[in-house]
Amino acid sequence: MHILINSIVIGLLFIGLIFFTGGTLGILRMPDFYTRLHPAGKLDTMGLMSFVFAFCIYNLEHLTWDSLIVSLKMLLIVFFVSLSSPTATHAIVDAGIRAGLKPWTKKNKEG
Amino acid sequence: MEVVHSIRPIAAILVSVSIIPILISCGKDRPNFREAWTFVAGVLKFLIIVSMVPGVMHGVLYTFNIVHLGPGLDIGFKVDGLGLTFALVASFLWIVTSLYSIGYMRGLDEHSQTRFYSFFASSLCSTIGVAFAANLITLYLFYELLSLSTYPLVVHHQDPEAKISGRKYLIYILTTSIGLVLPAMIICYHLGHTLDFRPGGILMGTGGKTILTILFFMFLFGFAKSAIMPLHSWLPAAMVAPTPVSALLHAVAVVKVGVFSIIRIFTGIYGISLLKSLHLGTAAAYISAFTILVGSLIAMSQDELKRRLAFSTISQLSYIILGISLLTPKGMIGGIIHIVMHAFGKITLFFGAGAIFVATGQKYISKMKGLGKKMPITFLAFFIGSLSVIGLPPTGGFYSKWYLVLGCIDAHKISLLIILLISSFLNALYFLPIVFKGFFSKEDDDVDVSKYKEAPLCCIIPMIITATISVLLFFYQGIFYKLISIGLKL
Amino acid sequence: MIDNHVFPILIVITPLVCAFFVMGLYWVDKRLCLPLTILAISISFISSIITLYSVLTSGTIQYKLGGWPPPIGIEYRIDLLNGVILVIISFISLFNLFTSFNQVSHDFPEKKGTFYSLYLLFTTGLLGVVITGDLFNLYVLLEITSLSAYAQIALGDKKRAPFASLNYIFIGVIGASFYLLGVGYIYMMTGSLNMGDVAHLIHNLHHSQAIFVAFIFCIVGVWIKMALFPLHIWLPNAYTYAPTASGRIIAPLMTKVMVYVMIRLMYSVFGIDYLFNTLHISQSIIYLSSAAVLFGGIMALSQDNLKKMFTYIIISEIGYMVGGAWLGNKTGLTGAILHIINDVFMTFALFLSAGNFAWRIKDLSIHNLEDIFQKMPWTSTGFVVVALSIIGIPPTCGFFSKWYLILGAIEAKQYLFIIALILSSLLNIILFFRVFEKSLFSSKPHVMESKETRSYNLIEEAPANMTIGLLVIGAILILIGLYSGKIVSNLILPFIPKGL
Amino acid sequence: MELLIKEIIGKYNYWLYIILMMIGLYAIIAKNNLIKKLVGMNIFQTAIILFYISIGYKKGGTLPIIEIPHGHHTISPESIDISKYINPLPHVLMLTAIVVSVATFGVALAIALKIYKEYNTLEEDEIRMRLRGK
Amino acid sequence: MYWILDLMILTLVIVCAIGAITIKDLLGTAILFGAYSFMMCLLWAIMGAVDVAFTEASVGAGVSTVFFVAAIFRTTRRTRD
Amino acid sequence: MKKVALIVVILCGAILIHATSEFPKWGEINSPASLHVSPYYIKYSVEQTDVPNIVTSVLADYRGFDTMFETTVIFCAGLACFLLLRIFNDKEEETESIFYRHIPSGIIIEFKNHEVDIRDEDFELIDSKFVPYDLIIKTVCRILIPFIQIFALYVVAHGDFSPGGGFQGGVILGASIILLAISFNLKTAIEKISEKTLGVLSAIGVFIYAGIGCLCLILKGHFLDYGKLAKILPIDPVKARAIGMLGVEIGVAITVMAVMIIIYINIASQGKHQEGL
Amino acid sequence: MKKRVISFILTFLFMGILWITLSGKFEPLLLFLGLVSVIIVTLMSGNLLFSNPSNDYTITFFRFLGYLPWIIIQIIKANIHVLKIVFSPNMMEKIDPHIIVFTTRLKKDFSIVTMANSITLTPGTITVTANPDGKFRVHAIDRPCAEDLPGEMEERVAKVFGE
Amino acid sequence: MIDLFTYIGIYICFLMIFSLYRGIAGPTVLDRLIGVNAIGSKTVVFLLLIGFIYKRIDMFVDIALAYGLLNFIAVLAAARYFHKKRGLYEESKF
Repeated sequence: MHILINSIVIGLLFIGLIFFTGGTLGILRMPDFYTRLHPAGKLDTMGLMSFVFAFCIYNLEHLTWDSLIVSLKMLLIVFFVSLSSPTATHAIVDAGIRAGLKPWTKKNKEG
Repeated sequence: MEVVHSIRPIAAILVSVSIIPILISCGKDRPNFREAWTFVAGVLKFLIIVSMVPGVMHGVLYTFNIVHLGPGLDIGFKVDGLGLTFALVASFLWIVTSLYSIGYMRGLDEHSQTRFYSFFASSLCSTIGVAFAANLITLYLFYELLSLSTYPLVVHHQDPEAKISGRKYLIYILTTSIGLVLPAMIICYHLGHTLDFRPGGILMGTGGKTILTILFFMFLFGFAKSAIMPLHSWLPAAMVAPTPVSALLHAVAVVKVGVFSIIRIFTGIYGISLLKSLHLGTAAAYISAFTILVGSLIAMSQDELKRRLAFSTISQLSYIILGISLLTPKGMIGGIIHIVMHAFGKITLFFGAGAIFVATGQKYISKMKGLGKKMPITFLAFFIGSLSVIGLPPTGGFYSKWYLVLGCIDAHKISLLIILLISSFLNALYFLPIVFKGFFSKEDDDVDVSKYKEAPLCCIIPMIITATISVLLFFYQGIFYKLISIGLKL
Repeated sequence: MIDNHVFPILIVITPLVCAFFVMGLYWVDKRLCLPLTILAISISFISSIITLYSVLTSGTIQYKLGGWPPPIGIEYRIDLLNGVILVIISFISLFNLFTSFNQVSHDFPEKKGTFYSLYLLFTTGLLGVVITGDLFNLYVLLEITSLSAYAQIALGDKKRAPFASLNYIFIGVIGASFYLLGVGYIYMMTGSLNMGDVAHLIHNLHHSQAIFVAFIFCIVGVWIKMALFPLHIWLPNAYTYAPTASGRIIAPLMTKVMVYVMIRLMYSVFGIDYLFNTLHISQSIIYLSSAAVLFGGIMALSQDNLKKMFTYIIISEIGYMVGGAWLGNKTGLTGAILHIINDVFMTFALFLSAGNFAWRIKDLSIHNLEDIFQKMPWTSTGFVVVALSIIGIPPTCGFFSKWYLILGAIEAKQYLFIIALILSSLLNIILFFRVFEKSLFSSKPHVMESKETRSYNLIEEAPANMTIGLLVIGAILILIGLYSGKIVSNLILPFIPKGL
Repeated sequence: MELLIKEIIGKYNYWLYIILMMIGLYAIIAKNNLIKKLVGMNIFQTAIILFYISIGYKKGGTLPIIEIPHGHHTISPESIDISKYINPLPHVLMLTAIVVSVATFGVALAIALKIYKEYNTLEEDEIRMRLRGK
Repeated sequence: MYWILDLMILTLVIVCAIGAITIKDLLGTAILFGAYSFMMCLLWAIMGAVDVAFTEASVGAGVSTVFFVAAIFRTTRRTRD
Repeated sequence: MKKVALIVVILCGAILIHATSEFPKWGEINSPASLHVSPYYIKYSVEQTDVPNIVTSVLADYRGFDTMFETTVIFCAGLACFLLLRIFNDKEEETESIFYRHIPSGIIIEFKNHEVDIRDEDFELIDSKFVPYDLIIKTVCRILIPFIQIFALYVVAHGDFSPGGGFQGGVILGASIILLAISFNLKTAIEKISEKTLGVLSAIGVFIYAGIGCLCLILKGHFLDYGKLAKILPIDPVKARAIGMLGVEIGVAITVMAVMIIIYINIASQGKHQEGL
Repeated sequence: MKKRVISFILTFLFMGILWITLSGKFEPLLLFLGLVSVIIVTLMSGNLLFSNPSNDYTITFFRFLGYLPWIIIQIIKANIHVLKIVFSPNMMEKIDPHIIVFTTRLKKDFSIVTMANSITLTPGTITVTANPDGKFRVHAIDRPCAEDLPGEMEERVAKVFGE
Repeated sequence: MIDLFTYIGIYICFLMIFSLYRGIAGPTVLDRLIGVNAIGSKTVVFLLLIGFIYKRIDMFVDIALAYGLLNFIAVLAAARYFHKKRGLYEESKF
């Protein structure tokens, strides 16, 4: 049981790490502001989610009322972040449009 | 010696301040009332001071302590012979001057008369304060107050010239008092742990020779009101003030306060024996001798009457310092009694100058030819004053000069004796021609003398009084002699 | 019957609580703000007098806040020094209310209540800084004081005050942070924040570099706040452009309280032994303060604006006090403490008179003051008294503190400091007589009625409350001078630590 | 060498906070823009807070919140291991300091707004020029 | 082991600080200043000062940055240094 | 200036770094700071105050006096912002046009005149620099704000057991209203909590703190000696301390919330309270 | 009025549950504080959470739970898609950002927001604007991502919110 | 497990450094915003990690929650700046 939980946790953690890495790399590599938002907005959210799920499971290893509450709180974090993160992304992209930033497209680059 | 705690010293001091609110409230609208109050205060003050004379003569010491500031530090008053002498002269002359200034100020229709009388009163208060001060700090307090309350009088005319003179006056007086006297006083306190004037001094056996010498010169030059050269030039500058101011303050109160402070330093702080052992008396004597000579010489070259009188004052003040620097009983008495004699003589001269100015508007000696015929009383009084200042009988001036000469002989300072004689001669040289010109010279063509007449009565009467007293002092100087002897504990 | 031990806390708490009430009342009835403010500070004033009295009769008072014993909790420790300063602060604060209420309603018609609230907080902060016995508590209260001071200053002159205030914030924060850093070092090395406790613990650490650095930073922080000479740049503008009502209380109290803090730190935390036997910096600090004295005087001389001139005088006076405190002898410290007391009143009176002039004349340049004595005789009289006091003419109080300072300097053989003190007196003479010449003796004795001068001729005496206030303070200046002997022997000398 | 590394590990925290503080101080003094100065001020303050927190830290210690064993309502003072808990006092002090810095920050921003309203710029030299020009 | 975390975050803090005061755009400064607050919060959490970290999280992330942006909104983004 | 700054900075840095040589190592268990006063707090916090979070107990009880003034600092900042920025009559201000939207039709009307004040259900005031109706942000914030508020209150109430307390809770509570102001507009936020309420709340918060202290004073204890509250509460002094701390924390939270909103509103609208960020 | 009462009650319940979740303690004092807090929040923002409580919330809630697994799978799939793009060495060829505009039949606030956030969370696409009348502008990172919009998602969202 | 968490923490630190690169170097302010926002989400995870390292996760979860909630506000405010400053003429439809 112990090993199973631990391996699940570790697996989730690594998935989270990969997502985080992808997010960061995306921010660095992408050519313009709008495209950068894609990895930043959701790969990070995804990474966070998998991390928090991992923590939840790890925390529930010793199942008590307190740890259950803590896990619930972590799920609340997930809920809020999944609610706020797309909104924030949307707000930022909206801001970009309003600020008059022209989106990078292949055509722009070629022509 | 009997010590009496009495309210009389403080009453004498405060009586003139206490009328200031009355003066201000009378203001411009009721000049007669205002001046009457001034007069009343003057008389009151004089009476209070006179009331202490018998006591002091019998060896009573009137004291009054206001506040205790710290160990050895008080603000308090003490009436001894020296102070009383000085206070008597100053307060008496205030009455006379009040009378005179009524005539003078009204005669010239000066502005801001209320201010003038108020500050005049406060100056007198400070002068008496200095005279009665029981210790150095009280003396310093009133010394500063005097400087400040005479400043508005000096710049009374409010024109650029007056302002420049005022600045000069302040810079000389306050710079020296704060820059030299204050530290000297603090060092003195540091050494002696007290600042009371004590017979025999407080500094005996305290500091090293060097520090005491430096301290002495700080005091000597610090009290710049005594106009010792090279700190004299405020005095001629201050002559821009109205004549009553020049008369009372710059012939009697202010300058004598400087000299009086130095006397206090000599007798109360240092003590004669200490001064003798440090040979400081001689040094001071030569400095003052130098001032006497140079002052007289400069006076001769002045054409403006008041300036000439001013330089004469500079040299006469140094007589006093010379006298006490001799450190012999006769010399000291001569010096101190010269305060009295010179006061009466010089004030007569100033009154004369003022009267001439009121009557004719003339300031320059060269333009005074023949005026004596139109203003005989004025010029007669002027003549008597001159005699007194020169030191010729039958005036009081002779008496003080006589003692000074005796003092010189006692102290075996023949060189100083010669200087005294020379300077008397010089005095004669610069005073007598004025009188001579007034009476005997033919008037210039461009000056129409005929329209002039005597100055108003208010100007004449004080002059007559002081001239008369100058003469009387030749015969009745015993009271002052006795007071001074008591004061010096001789 | 109120327990006697309540009074120390009432001193600080009453203005604090009333500040909230005033803020609340602002929305209810604006007319009640001023009476409540006055009531609050009066209670504080009375409590501080009672406290001082009990200190005089029964010695140092300790008040344990929260009932916790000192190193655990915060304590108030009231000895003679802060007892006296508490009385003075609450008095000045109360007094200023009387002299400035019309000014406040003129300057802030709509925000009067909030202004009074801020004013009360400022007073609270000052009182708290003085009364507290805890190093960190001091910092917090210092920040309350500073914050309300920043805000009050920024409310002043529309053009310049905000900028001056912001500069003040920057430098003030550096100062406060330095102090905090110093306290951090002390805490790190000793583990305590209570002044008395630290003073005990520091004995074994005299040769520690960290304690030295702590000391340097505490002191430099306090110096910045008090505007000692090279660190003074914020002061002139901030105090000049502050609104009259608050400038009057900030200028005299803020710097003086900081000097108090310095003395407290020096003598109650680090101790004499550390200051003068272990450290060898007193010489250089005295040079610094001499420089401050002279610099203040010279800069004041070059100012045309009356208020700005006064601010430089403050800088110069700070040099006096710092120098006195560092002379390292009884007389010098006496002089410094006496000068704190005197200077509070002197600067207060200076700014009072400036306020009175400003009530009628908008631009306080010196040439605008022509013949002001005729127009505002009482204000000018008060001004003259203050000026004499600052110059140091007896019997005003300025003379006596100068007396002790010079005496102390002679004892300590600090001749440079003596020279600086005397030169500064001389500079002050020039400074003030420059003004007197204008204000007392105009160059045109009879001003003609013309278009330009008409508005000028309409100038009249400031309102009665302001004028009387100034005259009362003038009288106090002289009274303090006359009773300085009693003050020194009864209130100051018992405080002076043994061994000095 | 071992000692040196230990010394470095033991002290680097303090060195870095000093560097941080100096960055803040430099910004306050040298920067021309008022808002930048404000940022510098905040950095300066946080550096000091950091220093305090570093004082309180104990290696191997846990949070200054007492762990009450399960089923108990309270814990006796004797059973608390002091070295286990991080020193809480600096935290308390720094809470206050943070609050103070936020308050100062708010007021400073308000004043900066007023300045901008008056001069239409936030650059110090431009404001000074405007003042001098007047 | 543990100190490496601390050291890295400290380095980040310093980088953020330098960035915040060198960027030639006040809005950028505000944003980086927010990041600076995050880092500080982390640092304090690492050192066990949870209450301080909580305060910094709420103040730095929630309020301080908003004030900052609001002030810039009402004034200007322009800066020369 | 830069050179001066550099010199100052290097000087200060050198002094400070020099002093670090004497410091106890980072994380040293036996450093003086950890040995003198703080052990007392750690040992007796639970026994004397019934609060496991030592930071809270020290903050609100042992050194509660500091915290009172800390709250006062906040209050003072709010006061200062109000006093500095608030403009009541903006007559001399430039006349910006005001936009109203007729909600049913979506038509926007522009008013140049300042005096217009439409209070109709169908009309909605729009900021002059108008931001379109952003549905997503608005809706998400509508969901989030109550959650944030309940979380903030939770933080205030649980300051005794976990990190957090009055200040943090207050800030979060204030932030929730600020979020409302950002996502909707300033007017909405001001309608929710009017300026008057904010002013009174900011004063009430600190007053609760000081009032509890004074209550202890009246109950013949020292100022802020919560143990004395046991005289009027049906609990023992130790519990009374915890209750006192809770009351104090609530006061702090109220003030902090109000002041944060005051500062935001005044900064964001330049004191006009018309439109915000 | 009735609507308001319902919305208040609903908020109250929600907040109560949330408080228990956060607190996890059942001491009387804390429960009392919780009650007070919940009442405060309900009074303060009761009209925010459920502004238009005409629907049957419970059913919507369960339908929303049913929607969740689908969207999570979508999210994971799409995340991996973006991950591939990011990690691929020739990223610049793979991406082709462009903006698409489409109109949905969604009318309710909540449904539009759910839709918009779902679009944003599913990688490759970010909602730029979403109007109350159901018009969306979406920024897509490459062609395949944008192709199936609105498509299935719209259907499902509409189902959840009963449109 | 704790060691693992520590290593993950260090790794996240590195990621933060890279994100910070975008924060500092980002050509536009919005790029910086993205970078900082990315740091924000990592911070939440980091806080939880520290909680596990301290074995007091119940204490840290509150902070993380608060952080997650409040970070949003800051980003929103910064984005709002652009909404407002360039908002009037960009969008024609309401």
